[in-house]
Amino acid sequence: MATESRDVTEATETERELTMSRAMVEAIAWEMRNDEDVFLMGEDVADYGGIFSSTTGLLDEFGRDRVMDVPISETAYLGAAVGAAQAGMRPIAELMFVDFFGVAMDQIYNNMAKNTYMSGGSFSVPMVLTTAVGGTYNDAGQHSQTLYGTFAHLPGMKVVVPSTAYDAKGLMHSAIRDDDPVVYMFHKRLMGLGWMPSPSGPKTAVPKEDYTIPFGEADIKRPGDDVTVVTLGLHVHRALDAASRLEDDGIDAEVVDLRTLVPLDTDTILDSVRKTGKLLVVDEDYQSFGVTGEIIARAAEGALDDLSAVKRLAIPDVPIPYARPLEDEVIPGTEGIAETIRELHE
Amino acid sequence: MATESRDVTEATETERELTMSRAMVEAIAWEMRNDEDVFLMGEDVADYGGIFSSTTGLLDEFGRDRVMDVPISETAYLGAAVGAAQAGMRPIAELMFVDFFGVAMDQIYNNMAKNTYMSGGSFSVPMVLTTAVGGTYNDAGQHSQTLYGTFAHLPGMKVVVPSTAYDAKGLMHSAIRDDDPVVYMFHKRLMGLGWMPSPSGPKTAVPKEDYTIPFGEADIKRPGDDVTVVTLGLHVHRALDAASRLEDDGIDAEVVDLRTLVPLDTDTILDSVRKTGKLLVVDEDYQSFGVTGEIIARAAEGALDDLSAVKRLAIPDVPIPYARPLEDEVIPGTEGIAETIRELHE
Amino acid sequence: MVSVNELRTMYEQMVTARYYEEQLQEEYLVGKQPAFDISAGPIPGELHLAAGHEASGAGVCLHLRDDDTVTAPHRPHHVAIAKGVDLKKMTAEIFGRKTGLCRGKGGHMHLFDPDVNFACSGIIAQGCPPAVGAAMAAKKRNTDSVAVAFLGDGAIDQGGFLESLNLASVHDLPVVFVIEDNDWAISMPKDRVTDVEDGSRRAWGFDLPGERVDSDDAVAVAEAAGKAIARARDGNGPTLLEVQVHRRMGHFMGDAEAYRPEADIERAKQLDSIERIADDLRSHGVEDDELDEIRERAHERVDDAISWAKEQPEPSPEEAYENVFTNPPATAATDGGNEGGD
Amino acid sequence: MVSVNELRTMYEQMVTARYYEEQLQEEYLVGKQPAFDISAGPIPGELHLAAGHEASGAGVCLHLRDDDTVTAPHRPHHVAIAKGVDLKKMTAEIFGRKTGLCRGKGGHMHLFDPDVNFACSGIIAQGCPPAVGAAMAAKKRNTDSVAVAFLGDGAIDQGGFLESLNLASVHDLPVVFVIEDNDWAISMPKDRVTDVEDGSRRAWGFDLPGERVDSDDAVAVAEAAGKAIARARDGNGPTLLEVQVHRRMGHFMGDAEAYRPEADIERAKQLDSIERIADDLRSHGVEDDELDEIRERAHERVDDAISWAKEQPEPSPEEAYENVFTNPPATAATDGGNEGGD
Ligand SMILES: Cc1ncc(C[n+]2csc(CCOP(=O)(O)OP(=O)(O)O)c2C)c(N)n1
Ligand SMILES: Cc1ncc(C[n+]2csc(CCOP(=O)(O)OP(=O)(O)O)c2C)c(N)n1
Ligand SMILES: [Mg+2]
Ligand SMILES: [Mg+2]
Repeated sequence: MATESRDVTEATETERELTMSRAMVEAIAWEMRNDEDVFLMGEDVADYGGIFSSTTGLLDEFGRDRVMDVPISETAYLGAAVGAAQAGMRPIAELMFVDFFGVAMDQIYNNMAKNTYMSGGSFSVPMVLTTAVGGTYNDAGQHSQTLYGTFAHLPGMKVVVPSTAYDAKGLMHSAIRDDDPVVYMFHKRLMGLGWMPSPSGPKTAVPKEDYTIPFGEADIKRPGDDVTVVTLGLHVHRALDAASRLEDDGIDAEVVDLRTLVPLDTDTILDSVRKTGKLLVVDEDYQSFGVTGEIIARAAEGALDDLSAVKRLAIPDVPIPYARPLEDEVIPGTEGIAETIRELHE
Repeated sequence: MATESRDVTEATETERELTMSRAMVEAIAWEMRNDEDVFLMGEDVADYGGIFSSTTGLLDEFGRDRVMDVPISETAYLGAAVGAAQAGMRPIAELMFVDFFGVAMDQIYNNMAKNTYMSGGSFSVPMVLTTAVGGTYNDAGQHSQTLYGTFAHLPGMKVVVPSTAYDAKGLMHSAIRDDDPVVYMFHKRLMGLGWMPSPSGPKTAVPKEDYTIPFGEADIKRPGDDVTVVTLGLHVHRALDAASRLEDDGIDAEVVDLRTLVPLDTDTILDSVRKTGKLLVVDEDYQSFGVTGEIIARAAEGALDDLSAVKRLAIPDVPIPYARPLEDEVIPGTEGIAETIRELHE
Repeated sequence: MVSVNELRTMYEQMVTARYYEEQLQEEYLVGKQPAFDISAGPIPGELHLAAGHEASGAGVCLHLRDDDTVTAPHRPHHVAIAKGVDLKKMTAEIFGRKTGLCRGKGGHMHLFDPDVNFACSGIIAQGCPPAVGAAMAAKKRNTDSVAVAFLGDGAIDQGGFLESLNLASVHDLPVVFVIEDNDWAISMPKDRVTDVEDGSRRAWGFDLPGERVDSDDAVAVAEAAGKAIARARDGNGPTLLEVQVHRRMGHFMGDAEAYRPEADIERAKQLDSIERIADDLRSHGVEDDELDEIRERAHERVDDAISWAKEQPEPSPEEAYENVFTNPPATAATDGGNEGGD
Repeated sequence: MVSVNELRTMYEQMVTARYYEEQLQEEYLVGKQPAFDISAGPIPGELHLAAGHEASGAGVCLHLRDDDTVTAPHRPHHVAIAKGVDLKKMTAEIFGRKTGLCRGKGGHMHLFDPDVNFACSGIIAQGCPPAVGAAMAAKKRNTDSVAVAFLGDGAIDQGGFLESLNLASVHDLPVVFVIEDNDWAISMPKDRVTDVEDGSRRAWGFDLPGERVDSDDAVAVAEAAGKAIARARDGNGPTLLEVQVHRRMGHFMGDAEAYRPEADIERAKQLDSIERIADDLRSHGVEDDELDEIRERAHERVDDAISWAKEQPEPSPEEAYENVFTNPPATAATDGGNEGGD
């Protein structure tokens, strides 16, 4: 029936180039080896190794007590992670698709995110909530969202969105070591799964040793002088593609990868916008009341006089549709990004 | 023990001036009288008449079959409202505080909001989700939020936020008659409760007959030429107060009451901004990735050249704290609004 | 007691469903071989096939009318077929076509057919509350319609199901919950995640009758479901049923089931509810010729539906902006429209 | 068997809790009379008093150590007191003071005391999962600590509680769930919203022991809780307890209870667990003098806590920006800071 198991990531390691999935798992394994308090909970994280290979191999090394399959009770097990974190452990809990947040949002935002504040700092909630985000494989409206804005809007959680293997590993080390709740949103299309081929960008060289990437530092993935493109996750790669297509036309786009939404690196955005005067925000979340609005607002607050044009591309306030022509229409594509950069440049 | 029952609204009706609570209930009663398919579900909506008097008197007129107290099972009863609506009824379901959305968000946004789209229009979900929002009485982080941005961000729901009795009634008629799910967010402080005195603005003259207010039409509550203040809910009144304080200083602020977030009346915002060149957005939701960012982004997209300054006031990305000096600090106040308008005017 | 004619009906639905899944499996792999790529081929996205679940769909829906509501989970085809969902439009939907049930917007986990009051949701247990709501509507309107919510064994640990038991019970609503117990929730065996072997045991604590049908014998299912649905229709309230079924395929297409003992896979294939009901029919004197005829008719219907679906046009990109609302606002809320596809 | 000393302990905690609620009631009404204005006076916000619930807090916490975790719901004071939460800091918190347990950020529904592992949440049933998590941590670390989650009768219909029963049961975690059944959920009588009279009945479907203590006899509570907590501590898994208590006051301050039959209010006042335990003590030979002494000591402690709290400074406005994170980011995420208060 099946031609390949879904839980197999690409096996070749050419000179320590890793897929994003491998890089994530490597960081988790390192932390689990070095800190007995780190453990993992989620649906199908044990034998299956995570539907999107976010936990491959961990069961074998760490056993069922530290790599726990849990009932399909997101409220109970995410809330249990909060309780265990408050008791001093450092749980990593996986929400299989971010689209399922609605069954457990109270634990996420009223307990996980707020208990530190509401306790006046006497409790900490050092946990990582990992979750798969994104579309491009026609899984329709309940399995294709990113919901970046939804999580970034509510205070008390740090929100991380890696776009490469290098970033994924460093950000995971930081997330696990952080004393605060971190929502770690990995894009399925970037994981390097055999059954869902990634674009070429996310697989990168990754140091063997552990390292951290501080939260709140956006990364300029491509410097440029003409137009600023602020984006994250999958769309870093689409923006990079679009930028390189425009090179021949003499348009030099700068691509800023936010990497973390909370904290948000406003300075890097403003510096870039002051230089180029033109801002395009590209996002795979719903357009209104989300990431694109916030980035544009920060630019307008901080650099209004330097700003000569702004545009945004995001999901146009419709649920993500199933059929390919429909999904392609609503998720910003390389072509659309290139076109919009060109418009801004004119 | 108690000096007054919480469920008593102000009794006097001077020439058909109504409190917002009375106006809401009047619209609901009218629709229930005229359409057998309209019924009401919620916690403490029957004998108690709604903790914030959103259903006072309805049990007496319509009986327990149409005014139903329900178990503290928001997922079950909000989902049941979706099912009943899909079966052709027109339920009104109350979520006591919007802060509780996290226990039932899946039904709200994956079923209520999306089923119309995901069914390609073959199903409709004509229901109204009523919910109390807002702070100012020191009820802390799990009972004081507005979450305007959270709901407006996710597509498929119309989002309504009345600021006066007149608007409350007209918007409620529209909400119940609408074939789509409407989230009707009423601010506790505006309801005219005896035990939580309102400012003077929300109690207005209200026609006896039924009338509708179309969604997507912002209301200019105070015209002005110097600075545009875009806001909603409680803060319409704070902005009006601020504006009248500034009159003597010769500053003429325009106050735009959004009234509905989805659909959003971009045209009225742009017209105002083109006139004044200066935009202040005031919101009682968290600042980042929410309403303020969206309004500024729309202004920047549509009227960048006319825009000489933008500012925003909202909850500064902290959970709402309990103690009065802390809550006062984070909820934008009249003084702060006036000051910021003055800064913009300079 | 189940009549011969009812056996025939169930048999037909079961062979339709089984053959449908087999054909879909082939169609799904088009473009995905030799390397499995979920986003390649005419049917992308996830696909959860229900081979081995047929007795539950057929046995329950045998007692249902078009005006009764059914909600199904992510593994919905056998239930949809037994409930009488339009097979052509359903197939077109799975192929993402414009004339599909949902105009290509829903796909296989989100099939909606208002003509027979069928809907499904990809979120675990979240079809339960809407089924309770449909039952509530029926009761308020004094009709004798009922509602049935199907869910998996993995779903019985989810709040949405558990809360629904109470709401249905306290209002004595005409709804039946049917747990399809296939022993697995993706890679998780039941005993790793759920504290009881028999899910119907949950009923006691919510004061409604609970019953488990210990095999996927369609007759046993039909009898238990018949009682439960009659109880609901007569105004006597909800019931919780659990039916033992078998997962003959991976959780979704592309699942190589590395986690699953070979013996368990074999066992699931051996316990074939379709062979059993065929034997039942034979023991009632139905000839093999007639069984063949039924089967051929079913296959033809499926083949027709699939070829019809494949001929259907895809939706045009602009349609993505339609149907967010039944009553779209005059002011375009979604004026940010995102023209550029890739 | 409960010893006389244990009776003394419980009595002291119960009279402390009762007197505390009475004093808070008075303090809360300061500035709110004659017209009740929720936002006036030194203690604004909602206030849910637990007079009539004391036997449950005292009887359960009798068996708990500081390293055991307790989560409580919106009506937490009697539990907090019995668990040994710092009374002064707790009171300061309720008065919204800088030296309160939570620096004035949490208030009466959100009391956190890490020294005795106490926390509460204002969202129905949502303290259950964190209690399960604390129990999970204890088990992983091989300590013999346990966790107890308190909840109301209205909370047993909420998914967060029901899911917790399964998670605790399937992992045999050292956690006890205690339902405080006061017959009401705000204005809703139990039989209007919940399908069973005895909430502990829910346990059966989740394969854990369930027991109901049919009165708020502190001794009966202590015995049942003792068994359950010992079971948890010995590694034998979770238990569900229900305790009948009584709501002697409105749901929250300002609730005139118009919906509640006069007789029910009277009954709640008559059934006084404190008088009962005093009688128990007397029947064990404890003299009235000693009871008076205990009561006076308790009253003094409460009076001290309240006067201390009232002298404490309020937090300064800038503190609103602190404690969002334990490890605040270098880049200010919240750079939008909102200076202007009203
Ligand atoms: C709330 C939620 N959590 C997790 C998932 C992911 N998921 C999809 S199917 C499935 C397993 C379901 O098992 P079961 O209910 O037994 O149904 P089966 O697939 O065996 O038919 C899971 C965990 C989901 N769709 N929704
Ligand atoms: C999820 C959620 N829904 C509703 C509420 C509002 N609410 C607060 S207390 C309460 C009643 C609780 O009743 P019960 O659990 O019996 O506790 P009691 O107040 O009787 O002690 C309700 C509905 C809430 N806090 N959280
Ligand atoms: Mg299963
Ligand atoms: Mg109660």
